[in-house]
Amino acid sequence: MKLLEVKGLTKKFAGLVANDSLDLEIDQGEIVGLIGPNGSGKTTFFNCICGVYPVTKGSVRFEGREITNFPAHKICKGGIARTFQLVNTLMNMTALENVMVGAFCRTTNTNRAREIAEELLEFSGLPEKKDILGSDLTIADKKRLEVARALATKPRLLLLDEAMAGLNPTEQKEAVELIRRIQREGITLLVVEHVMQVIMPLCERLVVLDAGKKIAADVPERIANDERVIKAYLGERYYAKRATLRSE
Amino acid sequence: MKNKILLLCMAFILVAAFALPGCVPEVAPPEEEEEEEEVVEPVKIGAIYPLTGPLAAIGTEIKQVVELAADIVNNSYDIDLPFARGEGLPGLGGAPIEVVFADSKGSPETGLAEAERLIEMEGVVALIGCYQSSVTETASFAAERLAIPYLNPESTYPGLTDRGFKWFFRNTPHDYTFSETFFKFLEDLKEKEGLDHSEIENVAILYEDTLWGVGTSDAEKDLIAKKYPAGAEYNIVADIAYAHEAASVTSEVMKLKAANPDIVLMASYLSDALLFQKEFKALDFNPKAILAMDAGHIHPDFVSTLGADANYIFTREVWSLDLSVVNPLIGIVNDIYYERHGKNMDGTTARSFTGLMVLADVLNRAGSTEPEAIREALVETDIPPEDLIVPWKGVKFDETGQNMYGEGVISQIIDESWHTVYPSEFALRDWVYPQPTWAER
Amino acid sequence: MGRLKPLMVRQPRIFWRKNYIFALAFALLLALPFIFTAHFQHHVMIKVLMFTFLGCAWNIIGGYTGQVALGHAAFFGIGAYTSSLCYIWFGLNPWFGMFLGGILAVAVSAVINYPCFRLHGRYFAIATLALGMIIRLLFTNWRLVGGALGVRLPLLPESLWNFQFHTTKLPYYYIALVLCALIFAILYKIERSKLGFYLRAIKESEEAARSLGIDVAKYKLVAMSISVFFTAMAGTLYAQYILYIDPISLMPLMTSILICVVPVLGGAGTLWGPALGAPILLIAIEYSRAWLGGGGRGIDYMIVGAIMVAIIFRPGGLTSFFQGPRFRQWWRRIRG
Amino acid sequence: MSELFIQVVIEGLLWGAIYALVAVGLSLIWGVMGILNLAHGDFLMLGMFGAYWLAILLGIDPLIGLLIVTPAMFILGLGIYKSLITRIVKAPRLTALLATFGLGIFLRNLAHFLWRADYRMLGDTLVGDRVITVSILGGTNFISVPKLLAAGGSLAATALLYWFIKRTKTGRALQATAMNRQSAALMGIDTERMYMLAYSLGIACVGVAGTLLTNFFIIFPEVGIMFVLFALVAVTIGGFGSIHGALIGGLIIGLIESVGGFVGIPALKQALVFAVFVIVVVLRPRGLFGWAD
Repeated sequence: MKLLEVKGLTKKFAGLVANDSLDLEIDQGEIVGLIGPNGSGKTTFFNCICGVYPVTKGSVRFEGREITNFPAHKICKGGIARTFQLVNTLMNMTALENVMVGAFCRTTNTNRAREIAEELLEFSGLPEKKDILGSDLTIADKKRLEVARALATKPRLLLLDEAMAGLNPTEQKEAVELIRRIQREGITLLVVEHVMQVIMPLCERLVVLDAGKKIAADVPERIANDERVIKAYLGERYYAKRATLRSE
Repeated sequence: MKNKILLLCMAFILVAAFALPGCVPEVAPPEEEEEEEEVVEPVKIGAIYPLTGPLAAIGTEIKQVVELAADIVNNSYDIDLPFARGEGLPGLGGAPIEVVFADSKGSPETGLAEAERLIEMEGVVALIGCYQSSVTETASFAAERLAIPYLNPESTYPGLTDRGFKWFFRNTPHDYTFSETFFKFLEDLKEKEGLDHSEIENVAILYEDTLWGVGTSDAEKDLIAKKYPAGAEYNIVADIAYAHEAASVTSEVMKLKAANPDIVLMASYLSDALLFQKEFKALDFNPKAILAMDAGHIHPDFVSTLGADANYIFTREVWSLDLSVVNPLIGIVNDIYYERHGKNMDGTTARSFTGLMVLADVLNRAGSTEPEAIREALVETDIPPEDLIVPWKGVKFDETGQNMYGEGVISQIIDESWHTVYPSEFALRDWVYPQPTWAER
Repeated sequence: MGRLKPLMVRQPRIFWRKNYIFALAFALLLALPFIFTAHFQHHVMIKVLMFTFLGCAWNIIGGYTGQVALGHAAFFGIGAYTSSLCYIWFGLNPWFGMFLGGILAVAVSAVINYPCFRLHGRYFAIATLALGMIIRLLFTNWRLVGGALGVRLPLLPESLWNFQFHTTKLPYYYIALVLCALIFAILYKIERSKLGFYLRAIKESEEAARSLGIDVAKYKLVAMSISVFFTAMAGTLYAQYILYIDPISLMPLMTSILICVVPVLGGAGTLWGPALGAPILLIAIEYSRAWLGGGGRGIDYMIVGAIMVAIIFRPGGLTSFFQGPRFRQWWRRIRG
Repeated sequence: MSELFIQVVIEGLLWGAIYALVAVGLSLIWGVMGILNLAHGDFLMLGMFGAYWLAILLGIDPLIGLLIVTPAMFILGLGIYKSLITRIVKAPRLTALLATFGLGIFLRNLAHFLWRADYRMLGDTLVGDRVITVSILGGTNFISVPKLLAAGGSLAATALLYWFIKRTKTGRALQATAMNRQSAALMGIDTERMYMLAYSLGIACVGVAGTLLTNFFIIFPEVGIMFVLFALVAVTIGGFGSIHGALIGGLIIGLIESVGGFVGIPALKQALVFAVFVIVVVLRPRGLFGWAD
């Protein structure tokens, strides 16, 4: 049984097809990357899985259970957590409180929630920031906080939406380490990413979207040389140039 | 941590705030009988009226007229009213009256609070007010609890005197009495005009949706159901309550037009009365007569604003300027008022004026500012009609505290002023019936 | 994963000091009506407590959850009407009527407010305002419940059981004080519980809240229900205190607005905000009227209006004065 | 009966246009600045008093007074913006809401303080209370000229404002500011000036409304409350920020009020308007034509 099984997922916005019958399967314990140029429908795909947008057609199954069009909070309860592309930190709450909100998903005890939150802040490398207000954190810390907060809901699948965007190389490296650590905890990850250099070594499989369609799905090495992917990413001209270079 | 300091601060603010009024001089202890000079402590009377808010216009006028009444008592005027010629109240060693005003804002709760404040912190010996029946309800309750006499000169909701209160007295006739006058007048009208029963049969009732308007319409409906007087029959063809804060009254007028009544019985405050009369004209609504329940329709601004368009309205009154022919006091007092405020008095202010004059009489007879003495004097009140500026048979309270001798008259606006047309002993002019249509004016 | 740190070790000295201040303040509140003894002063104190209570109740939906409800006067009225009419019609003791009123208010709010929860910010505010106006107009014209004539409560011998006191206002003051203590205790608990965290999360970002497994509509409903339940309870207190209720003076827009000015002035979404806002606002209202209202020129309302405008100079409310680093430093110094 | 019903519809449309005139300014302020100006009714009151005093003291008829009151209100709006609204814009929404309400209370009682609470009405105006008699479907119907004038003024003001926003450069800058202040600022629009303009224009609109109302309505300090709630409803039904939406919203509630009051219980006609409003807003949270959130 696959952990996540998406079949023929289609999402239309007033005639515009954002996702065109996408299929995706994720196995337990994998890190799968979802890449594609801007506007290719990655975030929409995320939002459809997480119940933010109602799906036009198709089905989503998680651990064999049908979860298509479940409301967002139920999907979270069901074991899928996510982060946001544009950070969505709870600004007037401290870092600790941010994570505690997530922890309350699995416990009603405040002390227990605080314990979980403190553990996760340490896990994600923010232990000394716990009393700082969300609005006062740096962008990198906010992203990390979001991951910690999502982890606090004890997910079995974690969806990361551009967790590296806007980070400097050092911070990116730390983020990669964090993702690896999360995987080691036994959590499956679906990572949307724009920064190719980071995602290539990290993921076991890559899925490439372009204009709402899946154009490739394979191991990173092969994706890097896939002509459709290069075309989609870099445009026809670049591909042509590259082809000439190679033929020489 | 910060919570505690907050608590401290809160406590501090509380203490400071309550301490402040403590610094204000409270009731000065009555000086012992050391009358070296003629310095007599004034007698304080509390007056609660809506001085701000939607009814502020009327409240302010009442305040002015009560000040005038106090002035007449306190200073020497050459008028045939009790206490006018002398200064102060002889029964209290020439003590002047000091009226302490308070603002009810038209809210029963505020009326209650202000009554308590006036009694305890200002040391008033009696209260008058509060115009609106709902406020009188609670303010008089405060007075009852604190055992201070309360004289109500202008609230007409009948239920106020049903409460078995010991300290509550009402000077004005109430809505039931007034409504009876309406129907007696209609009988008289039919008889004098030689009208058949069917010619005044369909009645529309139009009233604003607060305590006063609803109470009035209830009295009217009750009387119609009882076939008052003597088997008179009326059909209620429209029973329309309207929201007092609505800007547009056209749908109400259209409903009236659809019902096509002979007579419209109205209960409106000034702003609505003005709006309705304007719309009646604009939409060409022509009943045979409009009978109004004082308030808006007796206010001087009703005529001064509408001019000739205000004509032919019948209104229940307790006072009318033209009655000065019968009772010259009316003209004299009104002249003084007009001189000071550039306006004529009306039935409301005349009643408030009477209220304070009655209280002056009571205090004088009580000869003391002890509440019990004042109450006894109130019970024994028996003021003859010639001492009043309203056409009543006098002032005398029954066991519920209601003035038994209060009466209403009916006046009609003709040539842009009010003329008493009923009862016949006060009538100085014939009525105009039916009212001409708007096209004929 | 990381080792747990012990939670907030309480040092006995601070603990003692904390309770000392608290006890002192509470003793002061208990003694206050004996320091200032006039009925009017008692009236002001009762109003301050009542609005503290109402402000706290509003704070749950408006402050913590960030849903600006502008129709709370209607629920205040429903509470007052329910207990009064239940007594008159069925002879039900007002103390039970108080809870019945709360339950009825919750039921009404669940029906009419639930559809509004999908509205955001100002739309929610205006929709609740309109609903409040509708309820008021219905009560004004509903003859079964007295309509515009209102309801006059029958006078009973004074006793705690009857919830009526005629010779003194002290019991009303202490009842209001107990209610305030109750709501403070409840809010204190809520602030530290899952519910409190969820409500604050909803205020910050509904999208994030949903992604963290929070059923936003459900928690808004819970917050609204708690809020209107207490608001209705205050309505019963008011009815038993004034002993005469009518829709026009019980449920005006002004009351709805005042209910939310109290916590906003003190600091919306803070525990102590209403306790700070209510004394300042209500004392300003009552005493400016007492001193200036008799002149009949509206100066007292001008002051109230100015206070409401003045909030923009300190949008965080008065409690924000006590939250800056400078204040904390100062506090640490005096604490030694 | 059909005669009466047509009259009811006519009245509904006339009143609707009048509500719309109050609503247009409110909508503009909301659309551009995101502020719910609860003091709007009290500015209407100031406009009415302005026209009233011009007529009483200087003998200037409201129709001519329009040319004085409108710019005067524009300047007043400017002054209020500079002194208060700049701060209100930056404050959190709830605080801003209460602050404008407080400003309304202040203005209302200032008017009370300055001019007393008396109900006033202008007697002899150029329009007077003329009535046009028209015949529709065989019945006789009446159209009050002062109301017609106010309704016409409403349509004209709405059209003018619409033209200004859609067709002029400044208007488009205003629209851009409404959509996104930051982006507008990046494109070189002086958004502070746009805010000031929007607020002052909104207040000027209500000056027009106030002046035209003095022809047939009573004037007193509390008069604004009668209009502001309906204007608020009209704006929300039409969609915040939409000028023609406010007009249509106004007409809709005018009709509901008039027809509902005629057919149903008059005392509940306002409740009916509010109920329709709640239903519309729940079904279509952005109103019918909204472009701003």
